[in-house]
This record gives sequence, structure tokens and C-alpha cells, in this order.
Amino acid sequence: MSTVDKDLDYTSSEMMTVTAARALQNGMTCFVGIGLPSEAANLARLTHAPDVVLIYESGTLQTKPDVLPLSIGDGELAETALTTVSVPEMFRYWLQGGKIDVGFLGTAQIDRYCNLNTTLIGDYREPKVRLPGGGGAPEIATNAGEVFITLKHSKRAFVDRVDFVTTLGFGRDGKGRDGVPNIGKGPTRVITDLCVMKPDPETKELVVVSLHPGVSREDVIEATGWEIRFAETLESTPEPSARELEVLRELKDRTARAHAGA
Amino acid sequence: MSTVDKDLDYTSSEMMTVTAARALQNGMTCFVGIGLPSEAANLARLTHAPDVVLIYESGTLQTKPDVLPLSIGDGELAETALTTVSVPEMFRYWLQGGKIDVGFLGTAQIDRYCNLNTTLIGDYREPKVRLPGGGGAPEIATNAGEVFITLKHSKRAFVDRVDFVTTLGFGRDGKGRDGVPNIGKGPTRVITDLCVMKPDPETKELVVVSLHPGVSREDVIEATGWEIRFAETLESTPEPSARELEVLRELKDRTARAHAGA
Amino acid sequence: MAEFLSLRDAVARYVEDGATVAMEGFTHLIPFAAGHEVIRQKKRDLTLIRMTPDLVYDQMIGAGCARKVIFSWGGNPGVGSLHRLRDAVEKGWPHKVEILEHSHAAMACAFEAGAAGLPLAVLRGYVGSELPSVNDQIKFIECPFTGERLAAVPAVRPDVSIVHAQKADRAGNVLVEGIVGVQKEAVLAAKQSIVTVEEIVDDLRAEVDYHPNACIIPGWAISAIAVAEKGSLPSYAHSYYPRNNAFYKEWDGIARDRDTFTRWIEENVMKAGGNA
Amino acid sequence: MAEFLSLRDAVARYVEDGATVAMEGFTHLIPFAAGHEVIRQKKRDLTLIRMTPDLVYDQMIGAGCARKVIFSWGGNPGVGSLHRLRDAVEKGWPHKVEILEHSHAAMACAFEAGAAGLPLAVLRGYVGSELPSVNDQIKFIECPFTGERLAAVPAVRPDVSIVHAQKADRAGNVLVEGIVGVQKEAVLAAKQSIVTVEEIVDDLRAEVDYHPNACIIPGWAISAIAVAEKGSLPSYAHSYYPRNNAFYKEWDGIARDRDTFTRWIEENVMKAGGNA
Repeated sequence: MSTVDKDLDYTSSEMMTVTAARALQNGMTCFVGIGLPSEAANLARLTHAPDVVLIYESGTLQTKPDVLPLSIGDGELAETALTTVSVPEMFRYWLQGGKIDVGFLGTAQIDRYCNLNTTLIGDYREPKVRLPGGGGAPEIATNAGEVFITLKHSKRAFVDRVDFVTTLGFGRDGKGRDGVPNIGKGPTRVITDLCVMKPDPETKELVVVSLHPGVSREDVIEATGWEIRFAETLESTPEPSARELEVLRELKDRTARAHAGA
Repeated sequence: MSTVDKDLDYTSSEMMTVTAARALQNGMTCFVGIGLPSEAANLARLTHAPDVVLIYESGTLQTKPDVLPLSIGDGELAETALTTVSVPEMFRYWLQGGKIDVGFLGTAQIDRYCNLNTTLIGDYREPKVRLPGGGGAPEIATNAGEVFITLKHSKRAFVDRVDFVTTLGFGRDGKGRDGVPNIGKGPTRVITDLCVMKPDPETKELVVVSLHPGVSREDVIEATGWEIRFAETLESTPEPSARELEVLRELKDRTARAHAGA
Repeated sequence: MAEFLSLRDAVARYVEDGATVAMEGFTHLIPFAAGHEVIRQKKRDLTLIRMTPDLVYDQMIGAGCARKVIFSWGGNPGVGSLHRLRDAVEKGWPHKVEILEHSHAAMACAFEAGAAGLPLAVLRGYVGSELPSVNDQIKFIECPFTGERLAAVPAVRPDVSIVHAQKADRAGNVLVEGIVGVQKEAVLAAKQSIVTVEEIVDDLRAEVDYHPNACIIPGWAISAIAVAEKGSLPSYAHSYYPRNNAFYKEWDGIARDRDTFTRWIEENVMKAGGNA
Repeated sequence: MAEFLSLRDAVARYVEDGATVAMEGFTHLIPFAAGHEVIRQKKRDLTLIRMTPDLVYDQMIGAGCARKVIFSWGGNPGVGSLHRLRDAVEKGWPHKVEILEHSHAAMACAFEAGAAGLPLAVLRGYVGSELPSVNDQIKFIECPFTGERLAAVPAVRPDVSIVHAQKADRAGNVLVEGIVGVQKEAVLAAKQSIVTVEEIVDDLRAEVDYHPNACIIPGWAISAIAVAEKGSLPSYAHSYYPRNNAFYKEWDGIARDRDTFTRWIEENVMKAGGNA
């Protein structure tokens, strides 16, 4: 999937997952998207944040899967949940009801204002590529306290203008949340396999705040579809610890074994 | 409570309950008010309508209490229910969702157009007597397929003009349901200890259609606060059967014994 | 995250004078112990929300805690009137209490909407009823798809909700079982919440009667948990103890008279410990 | 009152050409057996509603049953695209299929509103999303109490809903357990409903795992019940069998190509008995 960094004993994928995991604090309630967010959220739970509360849109509240789910409603999620509620209750009482600290999302496309596109590439009526659609994201992004986004860095994903705003970041002009009542803070960080970005407090444009070890500014510029900005004091993302890598690899091994069987 | 009819082996109260019970058909879903309606509905279940589905606003679905509940949410109701749902679900999915064939209500006051008052006697801001209020009745009366009403006949209850329309019968002018979309048929019969009344198909004014054995037109006129009308062919309500009386008395005895203990 | 407090500390911390308070439990699991603690701590000017005020609010109103009551059925179930509620509304004793009156359907929807984070609830309700003429919180909207006229009421969003439940576990997760009423909605709709429980167990998921879809409120959605054994007597707790029907009848005599009532509160609430 | 029918008879009676059909099950208890029966009976021009179309709708769309699909997430979970859905929408094979696209929150609320007998659902949703620009069923209303702008979508009210569940008893009462999705709402929102089940037991209340607040749909709220053992494979049934993850991956290869797909349907659905 990803290449091993030359001098380091971990892949850029692992770097991304570990960094995304670290964003979650113990005790937070997290509405988890499937795929990369789910991997990061469970790594957090298995390392520094044992009491992070993981919630999946299938209605599974406070779930502790032993292996990563393939779908948002795997049996594993229900069997390890504190309790499982209906999907309407999940979206109404738990998400819209304001019980979610952070929504953790992936995406196919993202722009400089963190708007997300998971609907299609091309024109809506004549799509070049049809993607799955909104799912839970449009309301997770507005009803959760804040939003973390994690995805691989590439020019296809980081585009100057998303083909469709499925899910609000800060709008086409960065002002999409201004004056909207009862709305969350929106995206507060984007974690990729190259860096960590945060929206500028004023303009809401994404700014690289931290580069992963071994990654250069040019690597990021190269993989971004707009003229990406860098923070004045650019940090270096801390490396994964041995324990984080061990736990992550065990988790992925367990997952592979479990899903190979079925 | 009620006097025994001179030549007959049952009271006028028993006559009322048995007649009210007979109005329920087997298999109907009935949203049951506490008190007289509950007594009648359970008698129906224990005699001719074993599969009548009794639903109480406390969320108890398809309940089969062995003794009559004192409150709308007695433990007995939950313990004998098929399942118990939340009160919002009860009112939203089951009542408003159109799953109820008949709402069975009592009332403090009723007028010729079957409007019910359970709010107060006198003026709203300066009540002479404050009653409990609407409870479930306002929406039972409009969202159930039809409504049965049972109460004792007296001039205090059957008034020319209710002091307050808590619950719609057919409105102050009999036209309160005309042109209202998605509304039930409203009251289709009123069962008292003297007679059975039905709304006139045109004007919706209550008409006596059946007199209980031993009851005269004058008895009804005397106990009604407006000039009550009688159907052209006035029927005589069939007497309770020995079995109905036996089951009803056993039910009330069981109930008295159960509630005396606690 | 739920904090385990004594009932006294929980009420002292979360029930402020002037607050909007919902104490729920639909004939079942009525939080009497908490109500008594509110009386003992002489909380004042509360806006009390409850579908069925029952004896618990009759006691609080008579004891002078309430400024306003929002309800949909105000009687002594199976018995008759709530004399203290009536005396306050009709005669202004111990002081005038304002009422705001709904139907059950509207209040249930308003709790549901509160839990769902909405500002309003929409329902097919109040058709032909005169309640909208005496409650200016009932409005009507038009469905943008069908043109149908629908009732709208504001969501219930209490400052604090108080409910009673069967069990909590050490992580603060609470199980409600049997008639669940609007307790979950009341807790989720409120800014703060206190749950009193019959007992604390190690882990709800390890209990023999655990069910994957049981009505469980997670500890992180609750402010405080307080143990109050028999905390809902004279109402009942499914699988713990039955309703004290005799007391509901007795209450009619106690509450009818101001002096008898005052003596009863003095002896049974004020002089009682933290667990009356 | 639920009638016990064979799956063939239930689909023949209740799924009419041109009908609006919701087949629900949120990754769990997906009614595949019923979907295959719909394909075998060559139902046409259906408006198919489902939050997550999944393989079951991919198969039905590829087999030519659908005229329109209403959904909120159309992928092969954990794998990738639904190739038959895409081929129909993008290339019009086997014929053009119209789509109407929502978010999960809106569809969940729309099912909830359908069950609740309302014409619309109101939610804090679609803020800043461009979905309202391509779906004219999304409107906005103003809260009469706060002035807040809220999204509104029409309630889902299908002609027929089909769901799969673990058990029914002889009275037709159905138990749904584990991830319950929007199945109960789908059944209650529909004019007619078919529930397929793994097995029939005597009496749900007498089962060892009976719980007073379990998710049970009473028999009188259901039109027909049909036994379909393993009726939700390749999805799963909590406490019966796990998800066939391998098949979800395989499907990607099968569905990518029209001919491979057609052969698969012919061999695995058309030639199969009533229980494929």
C-alpha cells in the first residue's frame, strides 16, 4: 500500500494513522467514519485513549471492536457496543442532539476550505466517476463539535475546487459557517501521510502546520492541487512510538486474519 | 356506586361496561383510557374479543393485565405487554402513525357534538373546578380511526356547552372535522349507564339509538343538559349475559384484592 | 462523564433557584427521593416540567419550590385531584403558580425534539382543541410538501433533568427498564442531568439480563449519579418493588388540607435524612 | 394481521410493478432472499428506497427491476463501487435509472417521520451541502419559535417495505436484534410490509432472551411473514451467521462486467428455488 520510509521502520500510512490517532483525546466522543478514520480511532482507543467513546452510524454506541470493521455495521461493532440504537435515534439524539465531540471523516476530494466531495467527479448529470455519496458526512460535519479529516495526500484528492460540495468545510469562500446558528466548529485538522494541516483562524484556508519525518515542503506542494500555504513555524510531526506501531500492526494482522476467514 | 336494577340481576354500571365492551371487535387495536374504558376493554378481551389489542399511553403494547390498572402505567401493564416502548414512540409511531383502530375515552363533560372537556369547569383563568387536563385525549380523538366514549349519564356531564373543548368531537358547530386532512372519523358511539348514542350522520348531533333495559326516554332526557334527540327506531340494548357478568365481577374482585394489598 | 455524588450534593450542585427542571418517570420510576431533596434544600422559583405532575410535583408545589408548571395531565392517578397544584393555581397558596398546559402527544414530541437537538417539535395535534387558545407556545406551520397544517411546539430543553432508574454501573452507564416513559429523552434534552438509581453494579454488559438493544444511557451523557434505594416510592421500580397504591389514596387526605400537608412535609421530608 | 406466506406468494401479492419499495437493513439483516424473489418474478419500474443500496439493489438494478433509486450512500461497503448502479445511472444499462440522493441523517429522519405518520421530517441538516441543488425534495423551513432555518424532506411512505429479522412467533410478532437500522420504521411507514425471518418460534415472550423493551414489531402491524433461512446472506444475522465478506469482494468482479453479471443472476437467482 505505502512505501517504507528509508531510514525509519514504519510506512507513511502508519505515520498517518498514528498521527490521526493522537488527535483523539481520552474521553472524547467520536463519530467514526469507516476506513482510515476507523483505523485511527481504534488505535487511539488501544493506546493513549482507552476511554475514547467510539460511535458508528449503524447505531453502535461506545463500541470496542477487537478487529477493524469492513462495513459501518459489522457484527463486531454491535457485539462489543455498550448498546445499539436505531439509525434514526443515532442521527437524531446522538449526532444532532449534540453529544458528539468530534466527527472523524475520510473523503475522496477536499479543497483549501476543507469542503469534502464524496459524490462524484465531473458534472452531476454526466459524472466521470460516480462515488458513493454523502452517507453520514453532511450532518456529521455540521453537528459534531469539531471535525478531523484523514486521507492520503495526492493531487487527485487535494483539488483546487471540489467538483461537488457534499459536505461543508468552510464553504467555497471560507465563510460557509459564519452566522449559522447551532453549528460545530467544522474541520480543525487534516491528517495525511505527508503532513498535518489546520485551517487559518481568519481565512479558514488550510495551512500545513507539521511535516511528517522525511517529508519536504516540495513533497506536499507536489501532492496538492492548489498553492498550499505553510505555517511560519513549521513543526515536525513526532514519530510513531514502538508501542503505537506494535499495537497498530497487531490490530491490522488480527483484522486480516478475521476477514480472510469469512 | 350504582343501584341494582329492580328486576334484573345487574347494576346500571355493569350494563354500561358490558355494552361498552361489546363495541370492541376481536382483533381491533384499541388505545385505552384509564377507568371505565379500561374496564370495558379488558372485559372485551376476556369475553368475545380475546385478540383485541390493548394499548396504553404509557408505552405498553398489546397488554393483557390480569387485574385492572389503577394508573395508566401500572407494573401489571408492562409485565403482561408484548413489548413496552417509550412514550414518544407510543404517540408518534403507534397513535399518530395510524396504527390505532379505536380510541376508547372517558370524559368529565361532553356536549351534543361529542366535544370533550377534561380541563376545567368555569373560566380558564378563574376555574371553579380544575380537572387533570388533556393527557392523551386530544390526539387520540383525531389520530385514531374512530373513538368510543363511555361515561355515566348526568346533567353535570352531558352539558349544552362544554366549558372548554379539550378534545375535539365534531366542534362547536358539528363541522370541526370537515375538510381536515388525515383525521379519524371521530366519536362513533357514546355508551352510558342509560343508553347508547351515535352522532347523526349529517349533523353529527348525538342521537340516542338504544335504551338500556328498564330505562325510559324520560330518564335520559332528565340526565341530559340539552334537548336530546332519539332515533326513529329506538332499540333496546341487549342485557348482559351471565358469562359477561361473571367475568366482569371476577375481574373487579381480583382487582380489589390486588389493590387492597399494596 | 457522570460523577457519583450523594443525592444531597447532586441537587445542591445542579438545581439552582430559578432553573427549569424536568423530573420524569411516566407513573413508573418517579424520582421522589430527588424531589424530597429539592424540598429540603428549599429551592425556589423553579419552572417544573413533567407530563404527569403526580404527587412528586404536588409536594414540591405545596412546599413552595415552583413558579411555573408545564404539564399535560395533572391528577393523582387512580384517585383524583392534585390538591396542592390546584390550591396554588386557584388560590395562590403558598404563592401563585403559573401553568402552561399541553397534550401528552405534544409534550412527548417536545421531549423527543429536545433530545434530538431541534428547536421545535412538529405533530398532527391539537386539531379542534381549545388548548392553543390558552397556551401561546402552540403554533401551527404549513408542510412545504403537502400544504397540511401541522402543530408546532417548542422543544423541551431543561436546565436540569432528574430521573430515577434501576441500575448504574461503575462507568456510570444507566439501565432503564419496563415503562421507560420519556426518561432517556429528558436526560438527553437537558443541559445537566441527575440520575438516581436503586443500585450500582459492576458492569451492565455483564449482567445476566443484559440485552444488546436495552435502554441504556451512557455515563458520558449524564452529569451525576446518586444512589437512592427505593428512590421512586410510592411509585414503583420494575423488578424492584411495586407501587404503594395505598399511599396514593392516603395522599388525597393529606394534600386536601394545608396544615395536614405542611405537617406531613415537615415530618416526612424535612426531618428525614438524605434518603426520604 | 400478519399472514404466513411463502416468500414467492408474499412478493407476488404485495410487490406490484411500478410500486415504491423500501428494502431495509443497515449492513445487517439485508433482505437478499426477498430481493432475489423480486428478480425472479421480473418486477419492473420499481422505485427502490434504501439508505445503503448495497449488493441487493445492485442485483435488482442490474436485473432491470428499478426505475428510480432513492438512497444516501451507494457503495459496496468495504470494497468499492456498486457497478450495476453506476452502469444504469451512467450508461443506461439495462435501462436508464433515475437517482434521488439524500444524506443518511435526512433519510433516517424521513423513515422516522413516515413511521410517525407525518408528511415531512425536519432536521438540522444539509447546511452548506450542494445536495439540495440536485434534489428538489429538500426544502427549508423557518422555525416559528426561533427563526432558525431548518431542512425539511418528505416522509418516506413506501407502498411496501421488506425487511429480514431473526424470529417471528406464531402470532406473527417479529423480533429484530443487534443493529436494528431503520427496519421498524420502514415497516411502520409502509402501506404493506413483508418480513422474512430465520425461524418461527412459539411465543417471543417465552423465549429465554426475551426482554421487556426488545425491538418487537407486533404481528398486526405486518402484512406478511415468510420464512427465509439464511435470508440475509451474504450480509449477516446477529446470533445466526456472520457476514460473508469474501462474497462482497467477489461481487466487485462479478458486477463489473455485464455478461458476468447476467450469467451470475441466471445461475444463482433465476435457476435457484424460492430460497436463493
